[in-house]
Amino acid sequence: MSQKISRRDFLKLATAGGATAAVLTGCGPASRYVTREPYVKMPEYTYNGLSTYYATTCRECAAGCGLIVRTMQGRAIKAEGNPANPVNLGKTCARGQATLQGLYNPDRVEAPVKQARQQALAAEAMNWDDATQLVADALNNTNPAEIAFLMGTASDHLFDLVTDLTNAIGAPAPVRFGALSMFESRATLSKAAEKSLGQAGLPYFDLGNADLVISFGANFLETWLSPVAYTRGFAKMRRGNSKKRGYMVHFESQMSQTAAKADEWIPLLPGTEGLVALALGRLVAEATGGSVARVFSTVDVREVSIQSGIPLEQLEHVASLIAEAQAPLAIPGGQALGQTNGLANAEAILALNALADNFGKPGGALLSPLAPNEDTYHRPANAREMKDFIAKLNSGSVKVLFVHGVNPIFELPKALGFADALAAVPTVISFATFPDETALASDYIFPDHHGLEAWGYQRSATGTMQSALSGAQPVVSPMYDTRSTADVLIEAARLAGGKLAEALPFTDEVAFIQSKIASLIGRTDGSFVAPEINSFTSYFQQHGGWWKTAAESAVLSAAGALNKNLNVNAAVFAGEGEFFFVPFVSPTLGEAGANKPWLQELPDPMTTVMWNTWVAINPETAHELNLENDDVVKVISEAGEVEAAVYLYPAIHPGVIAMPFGQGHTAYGRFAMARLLESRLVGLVPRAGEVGDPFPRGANPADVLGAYFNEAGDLAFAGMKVKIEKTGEKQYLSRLESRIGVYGEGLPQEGH
Amino acid sequence: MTVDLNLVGAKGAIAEAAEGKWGMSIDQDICTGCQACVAACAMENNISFVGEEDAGYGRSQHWIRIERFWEGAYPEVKATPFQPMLCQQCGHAPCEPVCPVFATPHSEAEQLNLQVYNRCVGTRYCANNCPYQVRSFNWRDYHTIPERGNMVNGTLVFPLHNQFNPDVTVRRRGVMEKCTFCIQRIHKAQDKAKSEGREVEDGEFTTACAQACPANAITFGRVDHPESLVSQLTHQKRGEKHLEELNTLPRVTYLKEG
Amino acid sequence: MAVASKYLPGAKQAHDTHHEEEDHKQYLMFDPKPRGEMNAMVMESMHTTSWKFWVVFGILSVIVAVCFFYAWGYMIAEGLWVAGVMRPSYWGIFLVNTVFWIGISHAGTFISAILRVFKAEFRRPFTRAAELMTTFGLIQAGASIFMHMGRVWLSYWMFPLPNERQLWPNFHSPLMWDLLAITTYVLGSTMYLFLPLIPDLAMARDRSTGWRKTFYKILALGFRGTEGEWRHLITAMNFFAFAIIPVMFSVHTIVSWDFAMAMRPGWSSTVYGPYFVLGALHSGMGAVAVVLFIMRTTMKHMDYFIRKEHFDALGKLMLMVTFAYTYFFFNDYIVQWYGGDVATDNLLHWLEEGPMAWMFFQMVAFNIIIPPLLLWSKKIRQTPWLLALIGIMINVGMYWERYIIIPVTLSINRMPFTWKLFEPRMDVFLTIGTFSMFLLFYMLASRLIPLIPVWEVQEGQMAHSLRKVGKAHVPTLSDFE
Amino acid sequence: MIRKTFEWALSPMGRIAVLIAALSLFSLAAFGVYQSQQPPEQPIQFTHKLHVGLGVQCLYCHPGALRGPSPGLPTISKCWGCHQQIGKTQTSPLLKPMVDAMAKGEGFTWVPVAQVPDFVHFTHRPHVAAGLNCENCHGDMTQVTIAVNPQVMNMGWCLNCHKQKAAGDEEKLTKLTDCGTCHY
Repeated sequence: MSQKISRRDFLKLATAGGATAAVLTGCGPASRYVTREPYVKMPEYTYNGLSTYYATTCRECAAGCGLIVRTMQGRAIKAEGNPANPVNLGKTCARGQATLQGLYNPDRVEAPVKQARQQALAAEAMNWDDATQLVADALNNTNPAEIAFLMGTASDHLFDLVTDLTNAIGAPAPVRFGALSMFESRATLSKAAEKSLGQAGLPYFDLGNADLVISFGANFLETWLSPVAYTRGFAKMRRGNSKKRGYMVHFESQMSQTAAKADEWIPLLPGTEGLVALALGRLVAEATGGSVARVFSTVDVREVSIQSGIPLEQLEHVASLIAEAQAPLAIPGGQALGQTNGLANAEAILALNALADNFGKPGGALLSPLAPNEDTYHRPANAREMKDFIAKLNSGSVKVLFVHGVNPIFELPKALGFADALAAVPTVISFATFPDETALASDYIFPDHHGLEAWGYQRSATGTMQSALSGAQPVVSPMYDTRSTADVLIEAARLAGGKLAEALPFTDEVAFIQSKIASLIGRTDGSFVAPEINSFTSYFQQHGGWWKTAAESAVLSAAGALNKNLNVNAAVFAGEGEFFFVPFVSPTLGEAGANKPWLQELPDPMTTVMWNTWVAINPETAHELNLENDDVVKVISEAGEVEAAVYLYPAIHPGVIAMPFGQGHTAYGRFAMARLLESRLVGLVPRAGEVGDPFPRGANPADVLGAYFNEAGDLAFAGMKVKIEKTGEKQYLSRLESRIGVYGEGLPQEGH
Repeated sequence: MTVDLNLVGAKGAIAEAAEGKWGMSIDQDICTGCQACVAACAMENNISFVGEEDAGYGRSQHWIRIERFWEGAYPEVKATPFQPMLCQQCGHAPCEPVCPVFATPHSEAEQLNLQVYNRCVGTRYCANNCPYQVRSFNWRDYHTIPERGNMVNGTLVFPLHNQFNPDVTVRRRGVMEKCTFCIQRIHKAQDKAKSEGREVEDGEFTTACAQACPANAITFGRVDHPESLVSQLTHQKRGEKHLEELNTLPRVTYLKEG
Repeated sequence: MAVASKYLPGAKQAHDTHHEEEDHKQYLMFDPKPRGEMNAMVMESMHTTSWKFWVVFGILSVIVAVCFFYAWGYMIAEGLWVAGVMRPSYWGIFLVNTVFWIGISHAGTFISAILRVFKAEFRRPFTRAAELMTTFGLIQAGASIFMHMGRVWLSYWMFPLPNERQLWPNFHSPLMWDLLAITTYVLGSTMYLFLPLIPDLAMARDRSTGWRKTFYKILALGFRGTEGEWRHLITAMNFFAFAIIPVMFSVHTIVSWDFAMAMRPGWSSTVYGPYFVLGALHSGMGAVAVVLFIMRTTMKHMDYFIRKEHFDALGKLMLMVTFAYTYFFFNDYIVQWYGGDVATDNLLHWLEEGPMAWMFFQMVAFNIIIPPLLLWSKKIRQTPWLLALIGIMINVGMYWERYIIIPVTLSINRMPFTWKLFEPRMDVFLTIGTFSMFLLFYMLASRLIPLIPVWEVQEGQMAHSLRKVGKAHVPTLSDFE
Repeated sequence: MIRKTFEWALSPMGRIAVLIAALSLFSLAAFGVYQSQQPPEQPIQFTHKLHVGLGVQCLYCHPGALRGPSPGLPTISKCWGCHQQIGKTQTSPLLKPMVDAMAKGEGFTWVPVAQVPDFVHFTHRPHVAAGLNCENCHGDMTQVTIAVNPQVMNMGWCLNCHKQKAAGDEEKLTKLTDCGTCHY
């Protein structure tokens, strides 16, 4: 008669097949009766048919934006920004919006499994007692020096817990890493801050109060550091100041989304950003009539113009803009730092700020404050440190490797050889929520909760000058038989006893978190005041964290940045190819968005490509190479090769090809992978295999990156030269835009 | 204030009188094209994703899309300002009269173009007649494509369905859909205000896209209240409406550069 | 009263009386056969079924089962996803088929009603064939409309049925006008097919046995051929002949309004009404030529009824319609082109230089340029297979015309960001299914219904005679109605 | 001729055959309608009659009706709150499922009777606020054991009432008959 649907299944957020039918009766014939099961005991804050809202933290990247999640009858319905959180002030990016698609992703690791390093997710579940015992044994029976922890970029409670644990037993400190931090060149920024601003840390550029922004490759509107905060700053710069509309100039070899918002996009050859900055500094100094500071004195403007490919007049024009601006601001980032001379570039660009004398001032270069319970700035590992870490793995001196929140097999350049190094580690335990490449290559997966099911806190690294700690709490009860990694470690430590148990004397994760935020109790300079731990914790949950009400300000001196000799050497490019290779993080997918179907379906802002990877190439160049849209080309560097379809991109330097990072997964669930379809009518490449066979969706540009670093140890990801080869195949790229309307495709002449 | 457009005729100088109730302004100067609004809209309104093949064939279900064109050639090439395009909730909508079954009626109460999913029979005339091309059709039951579910004890289970917003109908195949100006939020806010015995205040609630927009480029509110933020933005000099010459009386104002 | 026949070559001055009479023998009206013999011929043509017929019939049945019923069922179950429709071409081949079949259906009414009203004598042997095309074409048109709908199982909502929701269909919508017009047309044309059929059914009833006798008995409604019955029948036919002409004009005008009322570049054109009507006649005439050719070549005794004179007359009619069509074609395109509206400019640019330009120019050639060049020649007009070929060509051209008007024009709109070219998918199968079904119906009808309106031919032959005026034989028509 | 075809129906046996055919068709339809109107099976034969008779207010067990869209079904702990003090609870065979469920900490699977399809966004709050009493729509619960709908809850029924309530008030009528009030 009717499909039996129980509300409890909704509650468990789980698995009732009937749920589908109930919601989907939407416009179809509704079955006459559906059944409902009320709560056995209603949570006191819940009303029937009314939503409950929980404040938590977005875990899609390390920026630490606050979220408010709307839940209804135990299901999470919608994630929105937390208006109180100073990092995002109620806003989110697309990835934050789609975070629920991770929570309810059909490809989650549903129970602890013994993986035994196989290709697909193992079917046999373990129970958590055995799993916890296994962790306890691993911690207990292994020489502490031979234990290693690899974690995600975010500086969160788990990092603190693992740090406490490793400190207690004398194991090496946990290593934090992520593809985003790699492409953001955080180490370079920190080092440059140390050299120019006099203090290590993440610089923060106060866009909102500037009236002229000169960005050198910084893709701050896409994924860079804290895109939501920077977008807010950008909007304020443009429209927020009643006096004048802010002006923006962007130097980059391809027109990124950020460049597209600039009033002037000036293409240049990769690696010459620092020189251009110096040349601009010299021109500005000359134009304003002052003496040319030491840092700019050695540069030859004419030479820079030739090297970078920017006409002299254009440099002079930009210099005049700077000279006339009230509050100019130069931002180093993106591919300007991902060069062998990246650090020098960063310093040169910061020197421009020094010239404008805006260090530590509104509209200038600032230093992000430390989070409330942070003593020093812990930056994530740079690529060179990762290389050392891999060497350590290879040497066999690591017996047990714990991996949480990062997928290095996918995220690290293949040339670094992480996948092979993993083979040298006897026991690899992954705490992955999703069956990603690294998890599948592990011995065990002890799945952590999804971020929305978990407790925690996260330090906001940058994006606000208010020192902020963003709190996280479960908004729904766990979907599957997963367990919080913090709980697993605490329990394992208790089982192991001894020093371990002493280091983590907590009943559970929440107790640990309380111990870490206890230092804030009674502080009056924050978003709330609470006298004791229980009320503090509940306020912490309710507000979504704790932050200072006032912005921090550090007095920074510009002298160090100007009065020095700065040698910006020519960037060194690896490989013999004819094209500079510029990978960039896909603005919609980020490093880990590929398994969320709606992120896949979001068109890339610039190319409007969905669900795939493309190789952006200048139409003129393509014409010379006899390439057309959708031709599959092989991109070959000395480190490797990938195949992807060509997109004739009108706004890219003719000598440069660009590829987005984020696709090309060989695991990570059905949406990150493509499947052979029965219908082959749109001209996708026919592939061998059975219908339904998965194969990588798109390609991963990290596969062609070599192990080259800049002076600060960050990866010189834009420091490769590649050649391209036509394969003769076609891969129809799904674009939202009309090829006819936008490019005049199919019509005799371009345009119309 | 109600204007019967059928009586006044399509070509009268009624634009001002028919300004409508709810309106939106989109500042193209600060829109960064980041797609947050697109994602937010999809999450709020149970919009289905269609997969690579169908998305490439113009069947994507986006209720809001961000348009971008090119001007000039390298190196003087410029991308035109990102232009979010969504249902303009026309006061004199071309989609409305053509529906044979009144599935696209005009809401006299809210001055919106409604789409009544359960009444729609799928002639797609409205979508054809929409000069903004912002309507999307459910070409199949995208939500229940078997590959999107998991087999659990012999039943097909779709974990993604847990996310469905209960305030918005889930559409099945053969039904037209489009941006509703988040009418569920309008109703909720009105209901709340009414229960508290007051009027809905400006900024008390907003649409999912405006809520998400990191640049605050989208503003939503009452265009018939001169003191509301959206009214003030709308009446700026740089405000422009799309295809106004067709006398559709769009309710979305685009603020241009400059 | 005797008047000079309108279609015969006139009172040609001739000297050899004998030869003159032989000459006139080539005209059906002057080559009478006894009624019994003629009736037997028609019955025989209906009964003589070769194995080839059954082979074709079998193949068509399989195609209809697979491409029509199975494919449609699959499409209903899966959604329109399997067809080629998408943004911006929300309308695709199904509506092309609809317009095409409605166009085909116009031939029947035109030939049967208008020519009857104007007493064009050459119409007599093939009115039935044309009227059958009307009815069967409309069935396909109707089916195509329903195929097009996203939720066809709710299509009854388009009818003004009383319901508890207090909802009516939207009479503002051109689709509603369409529905009403097409329904009227289906009913009217079916009646109009049936009325002239009654005497022939009665004739068949009297000459059959077994189940056929029962079949004809029921259908013939007891027609005995009495004076009174004839009088009533003729009155009814005249009534319907006059009534259906405005319906015919209105139905395609209203179909054209589906497009002309819409706010699309290229569609919103005031000339669409007559343009569509002429287009319909254009394709309809072509289709009649094809059908006549097939009848003549495949069915027994048909060369007696369908003669060169008929092809000649049809050819002239086609020529005339071509010119009229041409006039409206240029009225549509030139006016739009001259308007210089950006959206329309984009569209014309797309049509003339885009990937579907071949179709556009083929359409112009097939519909406008080639037909008059060929139809000018009497020799070609009188060669049945050539005329049939021209008919096929015109129909291909007209199909292209509708294809261009619907999916190709829809590719271009006022939002260049969404432009996209339509790609047919499973709709192709359904189109094949529709065409096969039409043919299948026709084949079935040819076995069950006298395709030649015998009584009309006999009536014509009785009315026509040669009279000797001086030395010449003058064809005359006595009007005994 | 037609007369001939149907001659058989005029014979006495023919008439009876026609009658039988018509009757069986009718009864089949009646059976179908009856089937569709049967109240669903509930886990407990809950007597609304008794509870309302004891003076329990509707909103005590269905409090959501005051606040939002759904009135809600009482949680089993709410049932237990009263029933644990009643001696009969432990002995009555009718209440055994509840006792068992409470012991196991499980809930009941109720079958809601007053249902609207998913594409109707009905909210109780404004209806209650407008002064409607529960029995206006749900019938007199003092008369029934298991709740049954006193009428078909379809759109015509909604509209009739909306029109009545808004009679004479143009603005209210617009609002209450707007498609977008319930369908979105």
